[in-house]
Amino acid sequence: MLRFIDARCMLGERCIIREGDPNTKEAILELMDRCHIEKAIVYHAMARESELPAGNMALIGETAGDDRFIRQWCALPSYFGEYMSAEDFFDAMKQHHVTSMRLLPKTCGYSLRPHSIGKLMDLAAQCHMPVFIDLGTELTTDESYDLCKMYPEVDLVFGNSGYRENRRLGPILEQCPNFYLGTGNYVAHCGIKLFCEYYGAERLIFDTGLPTGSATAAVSLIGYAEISDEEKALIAHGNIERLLGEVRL
Amino acid sequence: MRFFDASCRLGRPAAFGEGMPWQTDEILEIMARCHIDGALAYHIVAREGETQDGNELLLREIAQIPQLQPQWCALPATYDEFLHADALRDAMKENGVRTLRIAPKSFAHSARPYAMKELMGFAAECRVPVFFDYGEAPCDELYEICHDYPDVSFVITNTAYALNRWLGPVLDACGNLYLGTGNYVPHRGLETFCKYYAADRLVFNTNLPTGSATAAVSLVCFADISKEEKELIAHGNIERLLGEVRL
Amino acid sequence: MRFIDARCQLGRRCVIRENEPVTKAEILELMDRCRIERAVAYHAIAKEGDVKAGNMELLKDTEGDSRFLRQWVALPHTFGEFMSVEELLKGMKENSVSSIRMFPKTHGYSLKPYALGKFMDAMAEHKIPVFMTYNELASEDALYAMLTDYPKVNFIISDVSYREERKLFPILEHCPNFHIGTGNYVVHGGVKTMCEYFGAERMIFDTGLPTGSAAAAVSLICFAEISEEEKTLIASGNLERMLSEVEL
Amino acid sequence: MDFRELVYGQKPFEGVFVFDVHGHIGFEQGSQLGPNDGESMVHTMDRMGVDGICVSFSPGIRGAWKRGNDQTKDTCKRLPGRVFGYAVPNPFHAECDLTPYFEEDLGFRGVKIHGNIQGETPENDPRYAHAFELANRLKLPVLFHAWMPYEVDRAADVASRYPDLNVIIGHGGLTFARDRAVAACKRYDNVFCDTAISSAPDGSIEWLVDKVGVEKVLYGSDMSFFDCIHTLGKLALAKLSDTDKEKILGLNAKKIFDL
Repeated sequence: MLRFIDARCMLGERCIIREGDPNTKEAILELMDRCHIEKAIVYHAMARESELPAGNMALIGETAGDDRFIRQWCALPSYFGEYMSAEDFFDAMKQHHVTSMRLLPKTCGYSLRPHSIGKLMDLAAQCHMPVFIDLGTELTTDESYDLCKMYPEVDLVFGNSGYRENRRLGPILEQCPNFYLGTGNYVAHCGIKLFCEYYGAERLIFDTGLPTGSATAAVSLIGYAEISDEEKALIAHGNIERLLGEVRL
Repeated sequence: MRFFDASCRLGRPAAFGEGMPWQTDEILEIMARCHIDGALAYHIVAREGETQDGNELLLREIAQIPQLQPQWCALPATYDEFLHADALRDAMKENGVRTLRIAPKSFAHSARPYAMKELMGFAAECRVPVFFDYGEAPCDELYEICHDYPDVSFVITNTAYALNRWLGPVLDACGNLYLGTGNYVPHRGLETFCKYYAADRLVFNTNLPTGSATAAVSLVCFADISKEEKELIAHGNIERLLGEVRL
Repeated sequence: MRFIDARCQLGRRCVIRENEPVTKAEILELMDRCRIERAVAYHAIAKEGDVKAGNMELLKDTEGDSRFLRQWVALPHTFGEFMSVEELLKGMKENSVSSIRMFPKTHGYSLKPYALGKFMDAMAEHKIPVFMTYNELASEDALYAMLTDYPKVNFIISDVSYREERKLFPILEHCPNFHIGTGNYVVHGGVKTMCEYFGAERMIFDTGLPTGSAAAAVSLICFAEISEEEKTLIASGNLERMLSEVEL
Repeated sequence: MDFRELVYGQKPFEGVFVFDVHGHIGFEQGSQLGPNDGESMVHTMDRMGVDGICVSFSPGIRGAWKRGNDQTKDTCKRLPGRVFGYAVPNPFHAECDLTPYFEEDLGFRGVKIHGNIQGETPENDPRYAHAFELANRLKLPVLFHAWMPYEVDRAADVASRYPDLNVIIGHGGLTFARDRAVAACKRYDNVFCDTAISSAPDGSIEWLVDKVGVEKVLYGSDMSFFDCIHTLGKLALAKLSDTDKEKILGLNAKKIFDL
């Protein structure tokens, strides 16, 4: 039986919700059970949408003693003394067993260039910590090439790719070994099979994008893909376990 | 405390709200009301299209007004439509012009070296401070322009409030960036700036007539910083920059 | 004076407005009326639909027709979608296709060397000119980056509009491989100024048929305040020289 | 009182009642502004002689509505008599109910509507009706974020349907929507404007007073996003009579806020 680890899930109360969506932790856990998703890397809705500092701390409270959730913090380069320095941020992540971080350049309005987030990314490279960022909402696919080239030592996991980016993704995958793609809504016809054929299953990371993405669709995308069981296992949990296993905080 | 306005605008705007003080005498009245002794002024005609004609019109309009010093708008000499470096130097020297204002987005030209090398080379060589509104080179473009021309002192104006996360890294990386305080209004904005980056990179300006001079002077007067820092911001820094100009 | 049009689209396009020419016959009638001898042609389906199918349709539509010089639309070969560079060159040779047109924005790919390095090296090696419209590029800085990333490739950029002079001037100054399609180059005195500052060699006559106006394009050159030699170079000389240099 | 002397003497606005009708506390997600907790806001208010302010907790508007209002409640409790609260409704959570915040004096004095950052919900959307009925019943002021002309019109529409509440058009009096704000102020008695804006030319407050009458203009500064200094300075140095300045600075607010 294929077991999954979800690399992109959001917990916590949100402003904009729709009736019927899995808006609570319980609803998300029920969906995870239903889809055999063993664990999920989670970040907090407040950290992404309204109040980054409080959101990161709320995540600790809401996942205390719950081994189904792997904690992820949203990062913010600190200038004018706004938030923790990069060093303090990594110390706090170590203290709270946070094993990955997420970048929000568009939502929080900061530059991805080394003069802005250089310290954060150097520390991520030192700790072998994977860094997560969404295509489309936070940066374009073209910009993801620049990001990979600016920080070659950092494993970068790009979620929310959608199905129209293959002509841009191809060359980036060829040139950037540290580019990993979330499979959540990578729903181009035979997309997973073609990807494995051309660029190998090691670069695909299963994710759902809960609560706004569909977990059932995401697991089916992998379950029914015309690829070998070993490849399915790598995508479903193997690759993310390797990435997280390398983290040395 | 004496104020010197590092950047305000003269001339009739195409569109303006009733009550906006665009007439030169209205601007002078506000300056007097706000204890602003002098100002660097550029002309709207130069800023909105006819650059060289607007610059000359400015000279005629402020000839009899000692408080106002000319600030010229400038752009690359595409098809010789603007002065080349040498001619610009002579004209500025002759007319007492010591600062330039660029507007890459509004004037529809690139800010990268392949397009602005000659103009910025002149500004670097003669230590002429170059002004531009933040909207003309926002976010990463601000870093690029400061990084591409390290020897030119850039003063950004009309910044409003939403730029600190972009501004901080560039202030760290590039020593040639100065901030016009006109409507830089984050809560305790000047105090935080002075704490992390020092007052000698703040230059008082009003952005008249679109910006409010009364607000601008209040921001400095009531700032929770030392008197020396206020003096530097109010006129010290711009006087130093202008003193370094070698035409 | 002999005119050769460097930008003509054949084939049934998606959006057709009343009175616009559509069929090849209608386009030929306009070319005769404006004394345009021949035209470099690409197919509408290659732009709007399936690129490979469109390129094949072009071969059928121009079978045995000396009025049209064949031009293929190219794509990067990602996920095995298009043709490898070798297959493309072989196909061009067999079907006497002498130039390439690209739509980076419409077809959604990057122009940077990491994506098109190999492809552009082949264009440079075989001296194949690459045609593009200005709106397919993100900005003037993107155009400058492309021209400097591939200095040995001749680029013909058309439909540059009349507001871009200050952006194009420094690029023309720094990039000898940058040529402008004159079809919609309606800046007042634009052709004359360009000849004065950069020489007539930098301009290639084109019309943008069937949506562009052939009559306007021809008049722009005929009435330009430049010498007859310069007019001839623009009308056909430059293009003929460029196409004669292609080595397939 | 020589207001001009205040500015150049760098003296706080003592001897005049100053009440800020447009305040924010809490983290600003989209850009870094300044210190945004209640205490640092009151520190600046002490320096400037501002007696009181009515605030909403911004992350609660674009995030968890209950946490937001609770944060405002806690701040009002910690700083009684200086910081008052706007309760903020949420159009997506059916269980949202603001009445508990008004059952006893927890410092709440009004309701804040900020539709454009709550999924572009129209300001007069029926899902906000429960908040308008509450405000109408308790005769509360309702502050609208109204930057665009259509937002000002929607605020006016609420004023027309709920005559007992007072609508404050936030920002609208000084932006390019100012003509709509003037029309609304003239048409309805229960519509007012505030002076909260980061950048408006000198002469704009004088223009607004001239068009709608000084009784309709309330001092607001968007503090602690922005510093209140520049709006206070703009008012102090404006070409208005001292009595007009005193009305705008706080006397007008006293009439519609239960202070």
